[in-house]
Amino acid sequence: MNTKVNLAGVILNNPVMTASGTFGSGAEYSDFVDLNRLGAVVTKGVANIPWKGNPTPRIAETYGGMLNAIGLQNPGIDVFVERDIPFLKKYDTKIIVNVCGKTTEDYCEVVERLADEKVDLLEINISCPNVKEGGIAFGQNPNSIEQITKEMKKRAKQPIIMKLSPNVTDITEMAKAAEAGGADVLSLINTLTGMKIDVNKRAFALANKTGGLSGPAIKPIAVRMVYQVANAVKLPIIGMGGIQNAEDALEFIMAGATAVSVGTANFYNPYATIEVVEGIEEYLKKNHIDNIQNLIGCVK
Amino acid sequence: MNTKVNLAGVILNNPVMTASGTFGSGAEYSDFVDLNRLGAVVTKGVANIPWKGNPTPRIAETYGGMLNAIGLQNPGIDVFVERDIPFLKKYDTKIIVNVCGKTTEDYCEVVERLADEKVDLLEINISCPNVKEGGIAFGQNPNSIEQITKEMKKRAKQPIIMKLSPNVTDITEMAKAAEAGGADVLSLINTLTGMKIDVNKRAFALANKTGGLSGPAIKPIAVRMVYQVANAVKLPIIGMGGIQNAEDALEFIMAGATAVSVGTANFYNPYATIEVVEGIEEYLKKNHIDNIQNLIGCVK
Amino acid sequence: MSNSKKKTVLIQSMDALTDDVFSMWLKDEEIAANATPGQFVSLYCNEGSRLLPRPISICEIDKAVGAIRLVYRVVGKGTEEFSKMKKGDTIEVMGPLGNGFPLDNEGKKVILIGGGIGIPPMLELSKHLTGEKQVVLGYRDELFLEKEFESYGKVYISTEDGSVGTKGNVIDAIKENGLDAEVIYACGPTPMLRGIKAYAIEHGITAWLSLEEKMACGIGACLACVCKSKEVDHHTNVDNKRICKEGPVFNALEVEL
Amino acid sequence: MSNSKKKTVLIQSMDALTDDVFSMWLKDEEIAANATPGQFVSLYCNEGSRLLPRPISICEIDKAVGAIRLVYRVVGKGTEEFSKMKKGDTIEVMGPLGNGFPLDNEGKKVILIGGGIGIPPMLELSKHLTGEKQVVLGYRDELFLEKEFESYGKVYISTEDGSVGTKGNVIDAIKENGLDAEVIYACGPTPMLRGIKAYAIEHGITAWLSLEEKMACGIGACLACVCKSKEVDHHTNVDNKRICKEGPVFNALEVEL
Ligand SMILES: Cc1cc2nc3c(=O)[nH]c(=O)nc-3n(C[C@H](O)[C@H](O)[C@H](O)COP(=O)(O)OP(=O)(O)OC[C@H]3O[C@@H](n4cnc5c(N)ncnc54)[C@H](O)[C@@H]3O)c2cc1C
Ligand SMILES: Cc1cc2nc3c(=O)[nH]c(=O)nc-3n(C[C@H](O)[C@H](O)[C@H](O)COP(=O)(O)OP(=O)(O)OC[C@H]3O[C@@H](n4cnc5c(N)ncnc54)[C@H](O)[C@@H]3O)c2cc1C
Ligand SMILES: Cc1cc2nc3c(=O)[nH]c(=O)nc-3n(C[C@H](O)[C@H](O)[C@H](O)COP(=O)(O)O)c2cc1C
Ligand SMILES: Cc1cc2nc3c(=O)[nH]c(=O)nc-3n(C[C@H](O)[C@H](O)[C@H](O)COP(=O)(O)O)c2cc1C
Ligand code: FES
Ligand code: FES
Repeated sequence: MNTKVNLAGVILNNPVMTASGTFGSGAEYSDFVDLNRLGAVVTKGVANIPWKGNPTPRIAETYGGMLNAIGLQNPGIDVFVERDIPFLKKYDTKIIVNVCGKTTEDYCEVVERLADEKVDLLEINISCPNVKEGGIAFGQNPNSIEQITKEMKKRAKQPIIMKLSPNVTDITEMAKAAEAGGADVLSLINTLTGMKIDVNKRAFALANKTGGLSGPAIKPIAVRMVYQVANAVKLPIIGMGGIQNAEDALEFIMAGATAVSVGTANFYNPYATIEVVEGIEEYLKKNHIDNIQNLIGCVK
Repeated sequence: MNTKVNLAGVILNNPVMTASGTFGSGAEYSDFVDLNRLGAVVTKGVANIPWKGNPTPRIAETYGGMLNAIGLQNPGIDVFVERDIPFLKKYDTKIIVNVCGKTTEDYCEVVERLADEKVDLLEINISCPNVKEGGIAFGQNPNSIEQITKEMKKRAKQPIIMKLSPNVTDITEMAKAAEAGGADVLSLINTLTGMKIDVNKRAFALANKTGGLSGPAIKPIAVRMVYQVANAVKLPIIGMGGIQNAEDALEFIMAGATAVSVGTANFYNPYATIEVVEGIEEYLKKNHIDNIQNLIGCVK
Repeated sequence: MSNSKKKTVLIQSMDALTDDVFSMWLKDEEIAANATPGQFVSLYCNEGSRLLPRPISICEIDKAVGAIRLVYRVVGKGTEEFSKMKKGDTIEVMGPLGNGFPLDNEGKKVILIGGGIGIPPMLELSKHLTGEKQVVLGYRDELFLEKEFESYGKVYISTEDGSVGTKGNVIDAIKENGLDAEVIYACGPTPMLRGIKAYAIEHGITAWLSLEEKMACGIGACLACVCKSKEVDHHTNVDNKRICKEGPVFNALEVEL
Repeated sequence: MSNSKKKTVLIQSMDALTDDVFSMWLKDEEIAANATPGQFVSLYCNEGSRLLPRPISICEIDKAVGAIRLVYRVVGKGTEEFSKMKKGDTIEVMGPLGNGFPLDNEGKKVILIGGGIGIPPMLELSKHLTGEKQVVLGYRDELFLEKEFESYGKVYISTEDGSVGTKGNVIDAIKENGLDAEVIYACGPTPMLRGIKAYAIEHGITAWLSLEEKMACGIGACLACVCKSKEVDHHTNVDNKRICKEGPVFNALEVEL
């Protein structure tokens, strides 16, 4: 049984990764799961300098999901390189660094700083709905997507994953723009912009007013977008949005994703990633499928 | 205690309405709820001629929500006018007719046909994701929204509600286009396009492949869009998307909705509309608020 | 007002008939009083992530006690949730829904056919028909309910693996046993119903079929559960009939399968 | 590997202390063995629409039996769900989490302050401190747990409505009773903690405060639950500390409230 998948030349032991921002840099969850069993660990978004993030409350529960407005708090690339990369290098898993920035220059700085680090792929987050500058502003316009992708490709030594926002009219347009800019891989979806009001306090549940909706509630939207993008571009896709078990992951794979990320589910089930890995193996065994490759995009 | 609200001059006894397509023309649910208690009944989308709708399966359950691809099956305007309007006229509730079409001419025909009927408002559905022509194609482009709104306004004798699609990058742009076209009221949100794959059958759960996601899962997206639109245009808003109880309804009202529609919740709780009406009354009483007007858009 | 309500009712018993087929009695006088064979109820999950109804046919009606029996197979998360409930628990139910089998058959010779989890509604029906009753039950492998039919008619069995009765499907069993009838009543998977329709037409037999489709409202409002009808339907004004409202039982000639 | 696991544990008891405050004992040897006063656990709902943890402080630890006690107030849907569980049911729990109160106070004179639903963690703490213990408990109206503190220290009470003890808040009770101490330990609503911090600074008292914030992961990975820290935090490299990981107990001087 072969569960290996190929993301722009990087071979993952299996298609199961973590979603950026839901797994720290792996240290906390290494108390619960064996990181060696994961296809890749995707780290929390890191910028050129430390960011404080948004005021609290930063999260709110919603029906079958949650809103977050962390605001990309991060320790900055220096601490990240010194502390988090060496930690992850101890494991037999691929390292994918999620990169954020307020300006194109910020992104460039991080990507350049990582050029000679032993990380496998860079995921460029142009889709965070929770910061005023940067993030989603880049991710809702095909021209700026193509532009920033080109800038990243010029500077990066690792293959580049562009992470797309679902808060758009036509996701395929954004995917094609990233492809045109030279992206190696696409990942989708980031969170959908949402809001919650506490009717007893008559106030927003989040200090930031709006936040990003994630969790099982959004899965049907994510699967649809992965399917659309898989049929619009030639790039491998990392699918995510509400995955909590192997069935969910397989939906994305059958829709056309080469790999999948588990996000919000980690919060309520720290063993979720491993359960997905094992569940996929069981599915392959039960259905006598010897290569996961045969499932990618098999539903047309 | 005053629960009356004003939609373009039409005074509803209370802000609670039904969402189009989830309540038939009221007959079936009149076995469960007293239609006299509802602010308005919004009927299933009706076209100039009968439509067969999509092949089955037309629905699929998702986590905290559902997908539908009914495809706007309807008996056509003639049967609707003969059968459904007289039925609803027996009740002390406002009648809002939801109108669909494949071409602008189709919409015009229905609106003209209704001009002399005793219905209170017309809701123009330019946001159905489940039909190839018409529906959402109109609803994702500001120019065509403005255009079709103008055409409706030219012909309609009743005030016009434009029903917006959430499958857009910037909902305020669409709202402004409808306002520019002369819309009297906006309603949002229609369903979000989604997909479900049955991993055991390795097939789409819906015959139509994609469907519209509705139910509590989408509420945070809907509340956010209502809030954005309320702060971008001057028109009254009918808010909907995942409302299942009075708290949910109040979230929309505090975000800026003048009225609310209960949709998917009817399916699993046929008493949902009445429970929302009663729950809002209780909230007002408990909090000593004598006019619901004071809550509309109170969270800024 | 119709006779249908949504309410919370008491589970009087919950028994496993096979590994994955369960039988439960629900106590509700009103539902029992109004129910007829072939109607169904919508069961609702407690788990809030699962919103839609699980339509389940009424297997038996005890008007004296005021209770109905449901027999269901665990096929997904919802039926799994039900199977873990116990006597004394409560469950949300709406019903009775739809139109059952026509009972005005004046002592005609009939075949009642149940395929797999389509077998349960045949049990109550078999008590209400007055003519000669032949009961054909088709199983994949493990049998259930077959003994309970014996007091109402002669029972013929088919199994896919041939472990009991005719090897094959219900039509094979009918042929092997040379059964004939004036009326057929059937419930089961669509391919089986398709076969029965063809058989009935070929032999000039009236056939009543109970159909199945995914449902959202269960009461005719959402248009999720339609089947194709031969003629334009009175309500929908297109050639679609709502299974939950006009059905689930249709005359084979009314519908396209 | 840390000492924290997520697991399903047995509810040994569930009792109502007031209309809306409940006490439950959870049986788990590992959690009991590892827990210290001031730590908390994450409780999870069975209801699938509610995904996030409900953080609840550990109120008592029975290492002999291998059980922990939680005392919680019903304020929303999650705690309501818990309150309907019964002895013999199971619940999903992760813990122990966070860092408890420092116990190395070498017989110093202390005040333990609990405000409202911040009272429970003080109970276990009161057993572990060796010096003179004054316990100040602030309630809105109805009292709970107050008797259980009596064997560990002298108990002073404040109520907002003045029905018992000092009318006002815990600081009013401290002043009214002229209490002094070398160390304060406190848990309660933020305005109360802010008052205590000011009071402690004014009187040169060391104060340890247990903070609260909405949580998603409970283990330091998501950065949901931060509070402002006086200095740049070692882990985050900004002036934010994670309440679930570096806290919930902080020295009052470390954090901005
Ligand atoms: C009129 C009617 C009568 C029925 N009577 C019985 C019966 O007596 N005993 C029995 O075991 N089964 C019966 N079924 C089938 C039963 O409804 C499904 O097996 C059940 O809904 C599956 O639920 P689940 O959550 O376990 O499966 P899941 O696959 O997890 O369900 C997901 C969704 O699909 C729907 N669904 C799945 N399978 C079916 C199906 N075959 N028909 C309709 N909806 C489906 C569910 O209701 C739910 O909304 C009947 C169906 C209909 C339409
Ligand atoms: C470290 C810590 C220890 C706590 N100890 C106790 C205790 O011993 N006893 C007790 O009764 N309460 C305690 N709380 C508060 C308790 O977590 C909340 O009352 C509870 O989560 C409310 O859940 P709910 O579903 O009933 O309310 P809802 O308002 O429906 O909850 C919605 C969401 O908000 C979160 N939330 C709501 N209120 C709070 C809050 N005050 N703090 C953190 N998250 C919140 C919930 O966890 C959930 O994710 C503690 C909180 C923290 C952070
Ligand atoms: C608390 C939280 C923090 C996140 N932080 C980031 C981030 O730093 N960078 C990023 O690209 N995506 C971030 N995301 C988005 C996730 O990586 C993922 O795209 C999204 O949550 C959908 O997947 P899920 O439903 O499985 O969580 C964050 C999500 C959550 C819930
Ligand atoms: C089964 C179904 C049919 C629908 N049909 C229509 C329709 O005919 N016209 C329309 O404008 N919206 C239609 N909608 C959308 C709803 O009116 C509503 O906008 C949407 O479902 C969100 O609300 P909810 O989450 O409360 O269901 C339909 C929704 C469902 C679930
Ligand atoms: S299930 Fe809604 S019409 Fe049948
Ligand atoms: S709750 Fe995730 S860091 Fe504290």
